[in-house]
This record gives sequence, C-alpha cells and structure tokens, in this order.
Amino acid sequence: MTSIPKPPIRHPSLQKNALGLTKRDYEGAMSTLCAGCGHDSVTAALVQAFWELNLPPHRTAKMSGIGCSSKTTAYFMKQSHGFNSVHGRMPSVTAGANAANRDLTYIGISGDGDSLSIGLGQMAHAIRRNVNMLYMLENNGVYGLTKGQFSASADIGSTSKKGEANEQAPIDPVTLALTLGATFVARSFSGDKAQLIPIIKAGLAHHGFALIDVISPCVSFNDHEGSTKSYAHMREQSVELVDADFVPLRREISVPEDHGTVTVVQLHDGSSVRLRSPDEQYDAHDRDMAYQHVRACQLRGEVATGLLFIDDAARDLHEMNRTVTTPLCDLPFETLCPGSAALGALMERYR
Amino acid sequence: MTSIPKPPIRHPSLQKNALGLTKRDYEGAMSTLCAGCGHDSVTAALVQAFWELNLPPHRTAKMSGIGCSSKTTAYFMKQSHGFNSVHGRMPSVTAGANAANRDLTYIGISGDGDSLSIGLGQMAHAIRRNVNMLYMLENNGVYGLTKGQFSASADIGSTSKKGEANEQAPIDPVTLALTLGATFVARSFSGDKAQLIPIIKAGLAHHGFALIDVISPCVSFNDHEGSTKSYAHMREQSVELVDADFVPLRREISVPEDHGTVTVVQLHDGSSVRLRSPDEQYDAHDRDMAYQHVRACQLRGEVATGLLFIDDAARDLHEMNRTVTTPLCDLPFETLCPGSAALGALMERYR
Amino acid sequence: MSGTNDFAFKIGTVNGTGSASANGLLMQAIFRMGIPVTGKNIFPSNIQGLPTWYEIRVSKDGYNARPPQIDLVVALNPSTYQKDVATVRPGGYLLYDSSWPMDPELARADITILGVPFGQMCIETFERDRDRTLLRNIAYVGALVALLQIDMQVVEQMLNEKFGKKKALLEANHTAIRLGYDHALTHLPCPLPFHLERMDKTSDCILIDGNTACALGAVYAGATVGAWYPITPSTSLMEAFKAFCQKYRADAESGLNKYCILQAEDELAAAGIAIGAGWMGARAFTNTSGPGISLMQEFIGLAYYTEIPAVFFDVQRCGPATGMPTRTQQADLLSLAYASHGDTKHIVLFPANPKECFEMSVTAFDLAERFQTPVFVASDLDIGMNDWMVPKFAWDDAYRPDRGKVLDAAALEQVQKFSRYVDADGDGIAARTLPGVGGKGAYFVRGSGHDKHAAYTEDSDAYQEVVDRIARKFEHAALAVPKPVLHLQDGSDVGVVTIGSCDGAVREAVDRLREQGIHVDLMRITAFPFGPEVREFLLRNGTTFVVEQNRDAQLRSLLAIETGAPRDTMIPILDYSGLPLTATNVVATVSQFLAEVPS
Amino acid sequence: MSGTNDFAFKIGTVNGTGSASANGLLMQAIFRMGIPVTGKNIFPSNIQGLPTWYEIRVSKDGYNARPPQIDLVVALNPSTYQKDVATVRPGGYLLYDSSWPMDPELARADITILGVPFGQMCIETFERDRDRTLLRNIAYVGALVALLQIDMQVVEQMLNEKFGKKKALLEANHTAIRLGYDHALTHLPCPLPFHLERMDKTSDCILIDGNTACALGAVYAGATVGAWYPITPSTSLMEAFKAFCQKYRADAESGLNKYCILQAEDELAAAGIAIGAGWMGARAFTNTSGPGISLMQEFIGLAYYTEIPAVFFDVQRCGPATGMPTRTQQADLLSLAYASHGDTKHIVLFPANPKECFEMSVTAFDLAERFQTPVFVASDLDIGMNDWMVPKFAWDDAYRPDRGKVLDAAALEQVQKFSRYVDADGDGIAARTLPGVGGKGAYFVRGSGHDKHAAYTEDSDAYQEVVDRIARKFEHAALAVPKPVLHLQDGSDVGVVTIGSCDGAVREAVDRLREQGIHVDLMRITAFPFGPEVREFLLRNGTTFVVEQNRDAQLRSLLAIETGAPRDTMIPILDYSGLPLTATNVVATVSQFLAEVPS
Ligand SMILES: Cc1ncc(C[n+]2csc(CCOP(=O)(O)OP(=O)(O)O)c2C)c(N)n1
Ligand SMILES: Cc1ncc(C[n+]2csc(CCOP(=O)(O)OP(=O)(O)O)c2C)c(N)n1
Ligand code: SF4
Ligand code: SF4
Ligand SMILES: [Mg+2]
Ligand SMILES: [Mg+2]
Repeated sequence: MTSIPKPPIRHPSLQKNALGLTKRDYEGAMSTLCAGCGHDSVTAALVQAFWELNLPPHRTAKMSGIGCSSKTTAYFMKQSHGFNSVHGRMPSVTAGANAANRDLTYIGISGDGDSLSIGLGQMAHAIRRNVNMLYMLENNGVYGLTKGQFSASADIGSTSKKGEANEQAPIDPVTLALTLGATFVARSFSGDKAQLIPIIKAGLAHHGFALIDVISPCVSFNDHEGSTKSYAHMREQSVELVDADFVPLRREISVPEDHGTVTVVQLHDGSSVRLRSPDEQYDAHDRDMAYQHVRACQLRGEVATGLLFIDDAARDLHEMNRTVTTPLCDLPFETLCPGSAALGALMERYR
Repeated sequence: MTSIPKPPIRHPSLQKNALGLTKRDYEGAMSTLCAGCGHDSVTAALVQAFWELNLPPHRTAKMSGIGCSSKTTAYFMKQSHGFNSVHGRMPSVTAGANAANRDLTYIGISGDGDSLSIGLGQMAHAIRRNVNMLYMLENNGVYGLTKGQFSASADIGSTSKKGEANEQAPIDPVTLALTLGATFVARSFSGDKAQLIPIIKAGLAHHGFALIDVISPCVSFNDHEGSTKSYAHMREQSVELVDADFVPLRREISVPEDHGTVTVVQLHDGSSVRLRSPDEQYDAHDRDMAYQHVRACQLRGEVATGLLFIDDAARDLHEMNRTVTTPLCDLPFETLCPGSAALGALMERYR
Repeated sequence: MSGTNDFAFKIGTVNGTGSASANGLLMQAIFRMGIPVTGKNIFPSNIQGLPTWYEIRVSKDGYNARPPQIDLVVALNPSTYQKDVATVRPGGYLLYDSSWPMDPELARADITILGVPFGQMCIETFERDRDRTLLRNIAYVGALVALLQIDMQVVEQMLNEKFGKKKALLEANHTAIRLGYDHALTHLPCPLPFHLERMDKTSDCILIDGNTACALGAVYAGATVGAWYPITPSTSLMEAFKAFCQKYRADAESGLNKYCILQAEDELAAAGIAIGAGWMGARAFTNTSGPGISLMQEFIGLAYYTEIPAVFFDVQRCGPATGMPTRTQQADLLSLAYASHGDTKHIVLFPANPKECFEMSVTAFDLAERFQTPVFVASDLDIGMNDWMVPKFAWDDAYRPDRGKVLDAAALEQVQKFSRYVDADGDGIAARTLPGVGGKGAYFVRGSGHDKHAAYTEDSDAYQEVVDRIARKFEHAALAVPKPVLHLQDGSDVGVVTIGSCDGAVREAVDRLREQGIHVDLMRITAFPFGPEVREFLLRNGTTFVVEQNRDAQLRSLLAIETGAPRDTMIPILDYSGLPLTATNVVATVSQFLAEVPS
Repeated sequence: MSGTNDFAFKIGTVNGTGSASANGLLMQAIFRMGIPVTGKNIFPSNIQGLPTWYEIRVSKDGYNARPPQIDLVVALNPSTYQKDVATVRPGGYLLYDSSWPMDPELARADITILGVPFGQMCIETFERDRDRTLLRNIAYVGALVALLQIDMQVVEQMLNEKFGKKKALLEANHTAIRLGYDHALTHLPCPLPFHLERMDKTSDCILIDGNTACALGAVYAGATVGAWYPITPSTSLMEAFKAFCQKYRADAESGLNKYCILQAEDELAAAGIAIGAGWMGARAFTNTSGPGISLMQEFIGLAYYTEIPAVFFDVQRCGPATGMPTRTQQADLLSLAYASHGDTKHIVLFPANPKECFEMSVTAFDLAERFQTPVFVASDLDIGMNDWMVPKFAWDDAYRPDRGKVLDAAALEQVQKFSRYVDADGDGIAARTLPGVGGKGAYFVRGSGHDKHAAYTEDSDAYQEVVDRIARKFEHAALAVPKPVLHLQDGSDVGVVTIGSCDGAVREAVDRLREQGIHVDLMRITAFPFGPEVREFLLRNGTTFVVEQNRDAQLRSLLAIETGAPRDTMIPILDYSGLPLTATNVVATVSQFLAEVPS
C-alpha cells in the first residue's frame, strides 16, 4: 500500500515449477521499503530461489526480528506462516518453532542491528545449537528503520547522515560465525543475483544453521565519507531541501551476471565495495582456511563473498537432542501422557 | 564466616610495597567458595599482582556479575569499592562507570556462564568499545553456583554430575575475542601463579580492554567423562552417600613454578589439560597469527596459554569519544551548565 | 502445645557435608510411622561451607506450616551455636556434638543441653575422611531415633532399601546409626517428653516438592518443549521434567525422545523458545524466578498481543534484584499480573502445595491454549523446593487436552476466508491455525499494530478493535480460571483472604482463632483474573485481612484494582522475612484488631 | 466554532517526499504572525512511501489540543483521498493536486473541493526530479498563504533566513511559493471564510518538542553520561542532547567533550551504563520507549535495591509489544511505577508539555541523587515529537544540583565507621560514598541480600531492616516530588483527574463544560508516588472522572492502590486510539453522566 513504484520483480513468463506454481505464488505483500533498498533485491532473490527449489510455500516458516530487513518476511511467500517477533530475538523463537516442528523449512531474516547488537547473543547460540534454518543477515551497516544510526558492522570512518564518523571496529558476521562453529557460512551482495540465488539455494539445502551475510545497501542512510558523490557532497547544494524525511528515489544496485572473481560495485553514494568470490581451488570444507581467506581479503580491502565454509556432516538441534523423527507438535496426546496406572506406581516412590 | 578452612594466602613476610601496604591490605572478606575452588587461586593471584604493582586499593573498582566467580570481588581488596551487579551485565555497568570516571583501575570478574551465555553480547560490545579494564573470565565449563549445568565453554562429550554428555561445540573466549578485535587477549590457569600473575599485571597495565581467560576448575561439578578417578567412578561405591549437597574438601590445583612450554595439569576428577605457553619466537602483535596459533593448539588437543595478542596502540572508549581528561564525575557544575544567558539566546532559535 | 506426635525440631549443619540426605531419612521415617510431618530446608546461596538448617514439624493434626516454636535443636555447626541456643523454646532441648567443647557462656538456664560426641565416635570408627564426615549425619539420626522414639525397624528398613546391594555401605550405615542410638540410650534422657507414636494418618499421602509436581503435571499435560535458564529456586523443576521424560517419553521402537529440553543462553531466549514452540502447536513452557520474569517482560507482551500460548512457571524467591535466592516470598504478583509495557493482563495460577502444583500445571496448559495467551503458575521456594505431605495425585485417563480453537486443513475447507483475529463466537477468542497447514490458513504474526485480519495497521479503529477483543477475552478467562477456595463459618466475625503457600499457616491460624471464639471466613485466591466470587466475598465481609508474603501488599493492590473493593477495607498482614509463614503473627493481628474494634 | 484565527487544517502527503519542512514552515509563519498554533505529525513507521499527515490548529484562545474538527484538508496523496475527503467537516474544504484527476465518486455535496495542479506546475517550472518533488511542497505552502491569508512577508523572510546564502535555492523556493500563491489567488475563493489575522499572543513563546526540551534539561542539570539504544519515539531526545553538548560542552582549551554518549548494544546495556555512571557520581540517563522499559526491568530493580541514582526517560508509544511505534499512548504507567520483580516502587514524573519536560528533566536528576534511586520521566510521542507552543524556558543561575547525601573524604574523616545503608536522619535516606574516595568510604554494592552495613546477609531481620527503610524513603519522596496541578472552581459539580499530554484537551473540555454551566475541579497528576493533595482531592470530590490515554485505566489503578480512593468512585475516560486526545469525548462523557445522575 506504498505509493512509491517498486522495481517490479520480472517474470520472463509465468513459467510453472515442479509444483505447478509460478513465481507469483512465491510473492508476498507489496514492499513498504524505500525504492532501491537492497533488501527488496534480496526478497526477489528469495522468491526466485524458493521457486526454483520447488518448495511448497505453506511448508516454510518465515521468521524475523525488527527492522526494515525484518519487515521483508511479509514481502514474499504470502502462503507461508510468518513471525515478525521482537528486536534481536528471532533466533530463539525459531529454535522453539523448529524444536516443535522439525519438518518445516525455516528462513530467518535479520539485519545487522538485529543480529550484531541486541541480537548478538541469540545469533551466537542459534549457531551453537545448529538450528536447522537459513539465516539471512541483510547487512547495511546502519539501523535503517530508526533512521541511520551506526550498527556494529559500520566501517571505521564511515560517516552518518549527521556527519559524524564511526570510531569502532566493525563486527564481521562471517569471521564471527566461523569462530562460533557455524556449519554453513556464506556472503554475497543484494544486487548479485547470479551469486546470491545459488547460495540461498545451498543454504536452504544445508542441514543445520546456514548463515548468509548479504551486503544490502541502505539507500537512505548508508552515507559513506570521502565520496564526492555522497549525500555529504550533495548536501552542499541542497541540505535545507533535503529534510530528514526526504528520501530520493533510487534503483536497486546490481552487478553484471558474469563477473570474475573480483567485482567492484558502486554504491548510491558513489563509494564502492570490492567483492571477491572464491576461485576454483578454494576448499570450502576447511574452517581455518576459510577464516584466513576472509581475513586476507579484509586486509586487502576486499570483501570475501561466496560460499565460504560448509560442514555437511554436523548434527543439528534435533540430532543433538535425540528427538523422534515425527514433529513433536504432531505426537498424539495418548503417546505423551503416561496415564493413571503409571501415576499410581510412581506415587509409591514418594512414600 | 564459612566453616571450611580455606587455603591460606601465604605471606612469606609482611613485606610492604612502595605504598607501604602489605598483602593483607589487598585482601578481602573470607571466601565462601568450596575449598579448592580454582577461583580462590585466581583471587590470590590478583592480590599478589595488585600488591606488586603498588596500586592503591581505593583507586580500583571491582566489577562483577553473578556466579561463584563473580562473588570473588568480595574476597580481595576490601578497601576498594565493589559492584556485584546482575548476571551477565557487568560489562555495561563497567562501561558506564569508566565513562564517568576514567581515572580508576577497573577489574571485572566473570564466569563462563556470566560471559558466554547470558552475557555474550555485553562482553562482545565491551570489547568493541575497548573499555579500559581487566576482564577476568574464570572459566570452569559449568554453572557452579546453580550446581553444575553445562556452560557454553563445556567441552563436547564432557559429562555432567547427572551423567549426561554435552553435545554442543564450546565457545572459546580467546578466538572469539580475537575475532571481535580485542586489544589484549591472554589465557592462563588458576593454579599457574608463575604465568598468571605476570599476565594479570600486563592486563592491568594495558590501556584498553584486556581479556584473560583463566581456566579455573570447579571442584564440585566439573565432572569430565572417561576418567577412572571422576565422580562418576567414585559414585560406584558411594553414590547414595554422595548426596547433591556433599562436596568433598579439596586443595587447589597448582602447577610447578618452572614448567616448559607444554604443561600437563591433572584435574580433580583425574582428567588432565595440556597447556601450551608461547615460545620465544611468538609475536603477540599479530592478530591473525595469534588466532592460528590458538586454533592449531586446539586441533592438537592443547590449550594455548600466555599473553596471546596485544595491540598497545589502540584507542580506548574515551579516546574514541574524545572526552576531556578530567573524569566527567569531577567536572564542576559551573563548567557544565550553559546558564541563563545562553538559554535566553537559544530560545530565540525556537521562534 | 508440644507433646506426643506434636512438636518440632531443627537441625543445624554446614552445607556441603551431606546432611540433607540424613534429614530426608528422618522425615521419611516419621512419615512411614503414619504420622503427619513437614520439613523446611533453610539453606544458603552457596555450595559449601555456610550454615544450613532443616526444620521438621510433627503434627498429629496435620498442620504443615512452619512451627510456631522449636522444641529441640540439633546443633552440629559451631558457627551457629549462639543462634541455635536462642532458637530453643523455654523448656526445650539442645543436642550438640560434644566432640569439641561448647562455650559455657552459651548455656541457658531454661533449656536442657545434651551432648553426643558424634565426630569423635565417627573418627574412631571409620577410616576414610569422607565416611567420617558423611556418617556423622547418620549418627545423629541414630541419636534422634532414641530421643524421639522413631521406629528403628522403619529406619533400618529404609537403609536396606537404599544400600541393599552395597553391603559395605549398608554395614557402615547400620554401624553409624547404632553409634548414635546406643550412646543416646545410655547417656541421654530417652525418650524426651515430646516424642513419636505410630499413627495411621499418612497411608494415602506422599512426600513431594512442588517443582517435581509441576514437572509431573507438564508431562501429564503433554508438554513436549521445555526451555529454561538455570536459576534457584526453579532449577529442580526442569531437572524433574527431564527425569520424568527419560522415564516416560522414550519412543518404544527407536528409543528417541518424545520431548525436547533446551537450556537457553538466558531467560529472554527461554521465553522466545517457549513462544516459538507454542506458535507451532506444541505444548511448551519455561520455568524461572523473579529475575527471569523481569528479563522476559518484552516477550511476554509479544505473546499477549500476538495471542500465542505458553506456560511460565515462576518459582518466586525473596526480594527485589538478586535478593535472597534461597529464601521464599510472594512478591512477583504485580510483575506477573500486568507483565510488559503497554496495556497487558495475564492469567496467573497460585498453587498452595505440591498437589495443586500438579493439577494447576495441567490447568495452565489448557488455559494457555484455550485463551491463546501466556499463563503463569506462581509457585514459590517453599512450595517448590520443600517436601510437603500431600494426598497422592490422581489422574483421569479420560482427560484430553483443551487445544482451544485451532482450524486444521479440514476446518479451513469450510471457511470462506480465514482471518486470524476475528471474534466469531463473541467470547473474545479468535480461531488460530498452525504453521504448515496450508490452504487459506497462512497468516502473519506480528507484534506491531495489526487489524483483525492480522494485517499491519496504523489505523486507530482497526487497532482498537483487536485490543478491545483481547480485553473481552480476559473477562471470559476470569470465569474459566480455578475458583477461590472458601472456608466459611456461620456467624463469622471477620474475613481473611490469602494466597499460595500461606494456606497452611492461615488455616492453622483460623483454628487457633476459633479456639479463642473468633470465627473467620477464609478465602484463598487461586487465580488471576479474579472471578465474581472474589468480589462477592470482599463485599460480604466489610473488613477483611489480606495475608501475603511481600512487603507492599501486592495481593491487596490486585484486589483493589480488579474487584473495586476499597483498599482500606482490606487490612494487610504481611510477612517478607523470606521464611515460610507461621500462624503466630496472623492469630495475633486478627485477635488484637477484633479486641480493639468490637464487632 | 471555526472563524478567524480559530480553525484547523490537515495536510496529507507521502512520507519521504520532504513535506515535513514545508509544514514546519507553515506552523512557524503563523506563529510569527503572533497567533497561537499547534501541529500534530501523524506519520507511519517506515522511511518512504506511506501516507503521512500533519494537523495544524490555529487557536486565538491558545488551545493546543488536537482540534475537534478539521476545516480544510490539503490532500496530496491519492492513496488517501477517500480518507481525506471524509475528514473534512461539513461545510469545510478539500484542496488537492489537480495535476491528476480525482475520482468524481469521492466528491461530497457538503464540502467544497478545490484543485491546484501543483505537480504539473512544478514539472513545467523545474528540471531536476528532486526539485520537482521537493518544491511541490513549497507550492502548496504558497496556495495556503493565499487561502488563509498567511503574511507573505513573514514567509519570504523565513525563506531568506533559510536559503540566504544559497541564491539558486532561494530563487527556486520563491518561484515555487509564487506558483501556488498566484494560482490560488486567481482561481480559488481567497481568503477562505476562516483565515488568519495578526495578533500578539506568541511573543514570549517558542515552538519546541518535548524530546529537545528533555535533552536541554539534562544539559542544564549537568548530566554528563547518556546511554541509549535507538527507538522511536525517543531517538530524537539523545540526538538533541548530542547537538546541545556539541554546542555547549566542548572544553574551551582542548576542544574535548565534557560529556560521553554511548550508543549501547541494547536497552539492557543502556540501563547498565547509566547505573554504572550514576554509581560513580556522574549524572547519567538513558532514554527509551515501552519495549526498552520492559528490557530494563531487571536493571531497574538492581538500582532500586542498591540505591543508585539514574534518570530514565520513557517516551511512551502506542500498544503492547511493538504496537504502533509512531502513535502516542500513556500505557506504561503500571510498568514504570512498580518496575521489576519483587517489592519495588519508583519515582515517576509526568510532564504535560515541552516546558515541563525541560523543568522536570532537571527535577528528575535532583530527585534521583537525593533519593538515590532510578527516576523516570514519562513523556509520550505527542509531547516528545510534536512542536508545541510554550512559554520560553527560564533558568535561575543560582541553581545548584541536589547531590543528596554524599560523604567525601573530609566528611568521612568525621565518622567513626561508614555504613552504607544506615538511616541516620530518619528520612529513610542513607549517605553514600563515591568510588575512589578511599579511607573508610569503601563498600560493596550487591543486588543480593544485604544488611545496613552493605554486608551480605541471609538473615531475615537484617534484610527487612533495609527494605523497610527503602519503603520509608519513598514515603518521604511522596512529599518531595512535584505537586499536582489544581484548577478549582467554587461550586464545582464534579472532579476530573488527568495526566501528562491529556492536559490541553482536558482544560479545553473544562471550558466547554463551563459554557454548558457545568463546573469542574481539575487535578493534573505530575508525579508518582502521590503526595497527600492527591488523596485529598479524590476524597473531596465524591465521584471523579479519570482521563488518560490507555485501555486499562492504569492511572485509576495507581490512584486506587496508593490513595485508597475506591476504584468505583473514579470513572475512567479512556482514549487509546494512538492519536493525541481531543476535548470532544471528555465533554460528552462528563455532561452525559451529569445529565443522568443529577448532583
Ligand atoms: C527492544 C527494541 N529496541 C529498539 C527498537 C527500535 N528499532 C527498530 S528497528 C531497529 C534497528 C534495525 O536495524 P537493522 O537490524 O540493521 O535493520 P535495518 O532497518 O537496517 O534493515 C531498532 C533499534 C525496537 N523495535 N525494539
Ligand atoms: C537473570 C539471572 N538468571 C539466572 C541466575 C542464576 N545464576 C546465578 S549464577 C549462574 C551461572 C553462573 O555460572 P558462571 O558464570 O560460569 O559462574 P561460576 O559459578 O561457574 O563461577 C546462574 C545461571 C541469576 N542469578 N540471574
Ligand atoms: S531506510 Fe534503508 S534499509 Fe530501510 S527501507 Fe529505506 S533503504 Fe532500506
Ligand atoms: S561450586 Fe564450583 S565454582 Fe562454585 S565455589 Fe564450588 S568449586 Fe567453585
Ligand atoms: Mg541494518
Ligand atoms: Mg562457570
């Protein structure tokens, strides 16, 4: 019900997947995000991935916290149940839902504020529990919904719309997850469908906790310093016009389909980010190599993307807790209640 | 006021330090921990370190959360103000205290439950803020005060007093802190005074957040599996006698003063831990090398100890926030209140 | 008052020395002699080395409150001799370990001090340090067997049951018992004027604590997901749930678990897990205590507004903040009833003993699903961790869980359009669907403003329509929750209202008052929101006393807010010592008041 | 009622299009014409693309509540035309952007619809997309200048002030203004029957929002540590504090900051930071809204029990859970008054407008240090984020902070022994020391049970002694907090009680009622705990109406609990629409009640 035309999700044809569903069947309510918001691109990629994987929408549960990113669970798969919970606490709600019903596909959507500040502890412990879910961290370095405060992933020196520079070292969800023992760790960019969609499909296929750190620019507030084409620069001519509530309309940022291992992406403010996707030799099964690769890229001023680590042998929450294969919520009461005879016998042990 | 004789903190003489204070002046209330608890050894090491550094007790603030470990702030330096706050939230209280008064020495004492479960987010963000404090994580792999549940640092396969094995991968505070950008990261063992005391002194001297992960065995509940001398084994002859509330008296575990780079320490339950302290070549200024060293030890089944990483150039909370050198709590009101003239002028800007 | 089968004794030891099992042995022996008995454990918040006490009350009339006085103290912890001597009622006895001399200063003319060299005897008799420490406890049991005429056969029988297979151990225990017993018989005035005689008043009863009972209730209610973060005094609830599940919930073929217990990283996560599981349609719960309730406030509000069932056990402890974690109190009443910011109100159940813990635990799961809302069971440390003598629990195999209004695939076929928050039946309860059902069933749960179709809204009317219905839902809940327990007397002089674990002491007080010719109408609150009976009772008795265990008269506040009974018609009788209530203070306040204001 | 200098109009646009500044321009122009004016921003909880409204009320009599009716709607958002048309009062006007045709279906016989092709004119006049979007806002301002007879000189003067240095921009704005103005003059019935005429009623007033005022108060009170986690509608409070500090708190020589603002990782940490700093002796605060208050509950209890000063600003928003973050409400009253588990009670201040925000912000820091306890300032979105016309703030340079009882090194010299929690003066307030002071001053802060010497205790008496003193402390606080504001009339027929931002609407209602011959005594609550005046007022007026903005009559509950006034003598008048209160409902309820029950 927003009045801003959204970049339409293209349907070359209304082609059907194996379930006889078209991509429309995987869409949701109209996005209320800013035009050009990276999060909308991620939503589009999710629609594509779920459609391609022939996943029945009603067998998927969409989980999120609070934030612009967290709102997006409403913008795809309207035939799925969704749970927009409280800020930073989506992981625990998902762990509980998954514990009760292991048969659904769980996709959690969060932001860098939701996951790295208020939600850091919960994300860390969902990783430790290896909850079987795809965890999308839509990372824009700011608190979008509350209008652009720095998040814990903001780069040092990055400047806010109010002009102050961030002083604190950013938290990198990828090295953090690798350190915490995550069993699937990947990174991509909201505009890089060619890379993002396959990674999403891999994450959905992974048995356990799959983290995808998606760089997803906030067109309204990710105002990096130094760039001559940044808001800071535009402000020179028009700051008084650009009131806090003015948000210029933008198109989503996307990268060419067939890029090499290093891609340079221009952001709206004119700054750029270098993405490095792993080459052929890269072994995604070695946690320490993955960590070193990501750090090496960081030191080169590059962002390592792609599927960086996977442990496909790890046991998930249910295996660690040895639960029955039937979802707990489907067990008939008769098989759960010991009954009066057992109680009678038990009572004797308290005498 | 406990009835169990505690391992007396030895005073070879009542020698005075540069402030003319004896070690007694650095002691606190009588410990109420179990006899032989590793935490008491850490307390003794702290007394020694503060005494040797000639730190005036009243210029130190002792901070803690909740747990047996967190109780120990009461057991040293009775002339210091202490703050036993709430479970897992000591880092934020310390950040606030430090923000208000940058001139005091801050020592925070926490446990693995306090820091790695409920307090993970706060510890991570204290690291990010580089709060100028020494953070002692007294790590025993269990929740001692609540009687032995697994903590997030419990080893896989380690079994509880009730006999069940831990399934989840442990969180290692050292690699976590390195990943989060901590500026001082060290590890030691409660009984290894020769190594621990110098590290504590270094941590107190560090300008910024100094983490020391101290392996500090819980004699009552750290019941590792597999060991023939574990409680599990003893239970064979005497389980009914060993009621939940029976705790055998133990002596603290300590290691010989002059051990080589690898030390094997026998724990009360008969299990052992291999400690590796870095050799001469080791460069404690390279974050990535430190990370790799710790991981390499882990994979060899060893625990890397010693001062593992230090960044002595980093800026602390106050430098990042550009606060005045005078403690904020000491600024005279007159220098803080703009006064009526300024207000009058300001009012015109709201017309 | 004290006499045969009607007295109380207290044992003071050091925690971590193994006396708990010995004290349990004593309790159980008396119970097996058919004599009503209660025990109150008064323990410190550490693991080893601090003073700990165990109070045992023997009451042929079945009073289970803390005793008004202590006839005998067994003092085995020199650091508390002074306190212990002071505890003995005039004319009473103190038994101590004479292995080490007691400061004569401490002697009191009006009590008899008896000594037995328990420590010495054990050192002489046993080799291993641990045995010397542990068997000293059995030795004092032996002495009490002689002094109180506990049936030795019963005790030896229990030792056999316990150590039957372990000959050496059995030996050692029998020896230890005899050490104390023989020494007492030969050197002490056995039996004491107050002692035991077999009765038959316990045959259809059990000794059990409330946390175990809550856990058992959860198992019988069909709960499958339990999430928690350890905290005294609620920890043993989840430990019991796990033990019962291991016993009753292993799948016949696979041996896999028909339950999932998650130790969360904190209480916020524990609440989130329970809510996530409740949303999925599993019966889920979490157990905690005051500090956890504070941390769960945000999630509680979410479950209230999104209308998701979940059960929260609050085993209340003493004080604000960390307070005294090993002491009891009823001070979370306001925090629970109106938990979370904004307009909220919750169903809270108040068991008075372990039997009600078992029953209300089941009721809580039914109410949570029926009203699609978080339900609290407000127990406390006294109920939760002490052994109470209560009638055996019963179970009706015809019981089936009340799942509330849930539309499955078939039911969805029948409806044109599914709207999550529409009040079809006028009872304020809207039908829900469970994730995975498909068809028209999908909807979006959000803690943000939503209309009756569960769609996002910032429209005043659409928003109010939903919160107004939720308010209506609670009016219906007030009629569905357990009714207050009334004890009425004709020609009563005054009304007394109480709650939870105050029950025993207040009923004992009512009897004492009747002996004084004062007739009291008693109402025990068992649930919030209050049903009409509560208001009626308060209005009927012009002035009432409200007995509760907190400083700020929180129950009285709830009564004033919800029933409209004027605050000042309710006189608070408050105990926030952290110890279980005794009848004494209640009797005194009421009789004194009536003396002043002749009705 | 509407007429010259007495009417209201509403502008409907799409958020993210820059209309806020244009609306501000309108408000300020009217204000500078000397005419009392208020604006209410009704905005969505997203960043771009959703409907947003701005209501401007012009009131020669100075009424600042939401207007009872809207005379003119400026409809620039096609997606809300329907709603907007319905909003216009019979006989009123709708002005829309006729660049794109409006569905004739929407027309209403009883209103006049005016069209101006704002969009088209801007497209024709300006090149850049952004200018076309932004200057469209200035164009509708131009039209309103003509329709309402806003003083064009004032407007142009303001544009000059704003863009003086930027010629091109200035040009563009003047052009845009003229576009709207000229088109309106030639095609529309200017002026409308209700319009503006210069007055001199605003010369000693300002236009300011409550969050800015709270922040300014914190600066003047000498607060140096601010900790927060962003949340609507409290975010702008810390942003304003930062801006003021940058202006007033740079050290003369070094240029370094004489303040420290920490953006915490969450609200728990924000509370912890404020408490840590308060313990150290700095004046510290945090600002949040409902969800944050829920998350801070545990820390609040810690500060209460350990007696540490800290100020908490709660800018209340609408609903339980996330609710409607951009709507207003007063529904945290119970959550604040008794925040945290266990027996707790807190000082809460209730400003009614930005001026009181400034003053109570200072008072809050004084009370927090004097009573060594957390103090809450309960504002709301309406006060916090809307621009209010209030008298200029004044400051007495003789003011010095009340630091409460703090023993410094010198004072410690004088005492034998320092015991942190001893009530030396009988006012329930014990002297504290600040860390670092040395000498006898050191003590150990613990949230666990402690005695009056701050030593750990599990002893009932020692524990009770401390919590009893804290209770006494709050009896004294009740006498020290701001008194209620009373508006009494002789021969009054009924009493009305209200709180916070209801003030304007209720006072307007009182005037309307007086015109109907109904005389009302009005009491506005400004603080909790309540002083004796509150109880007196309630008892004096047998029946009172309690006007508040929440569903569950939370203020009435607090009054029933704390004053003893029977609940049913207080008739609730509730508004929880999320929008600021209007006088209408209050007038109707009171007059109707008196009609039924003739007094
Ligand atoms: C408990 C609580 N605190 C604060 C908020 C306010 N809030 C809403 S979203 C948000 C941050 C969102 O940032 P992020 O997760 O990065 O999402 P983004 O908008 O950037 O996509 C905050 C602080 C809240 N809703 N709840
Ligand atoms: C909010 C809250 N939840 C739970 C508790 C109960 N509790 C006290 S200490 C503790 C764990 C302590 O473990 P750790 O930090 O490892 O300390 P240790 O006793 O092992 O030294 C817990 C869960 C509490 N005090 N507060
Ligand atoms: S504010 Fe930023 S993150 Fe939020 S919707 Fe707009 S562009 Fe996206
Ligand atoms: S329980 Fe463990 S951690 Fe706690 S005091 Fe005893 S030995 Fe130490
Ligand atoms: Mg973000
Ligand atoms: Mg531990």
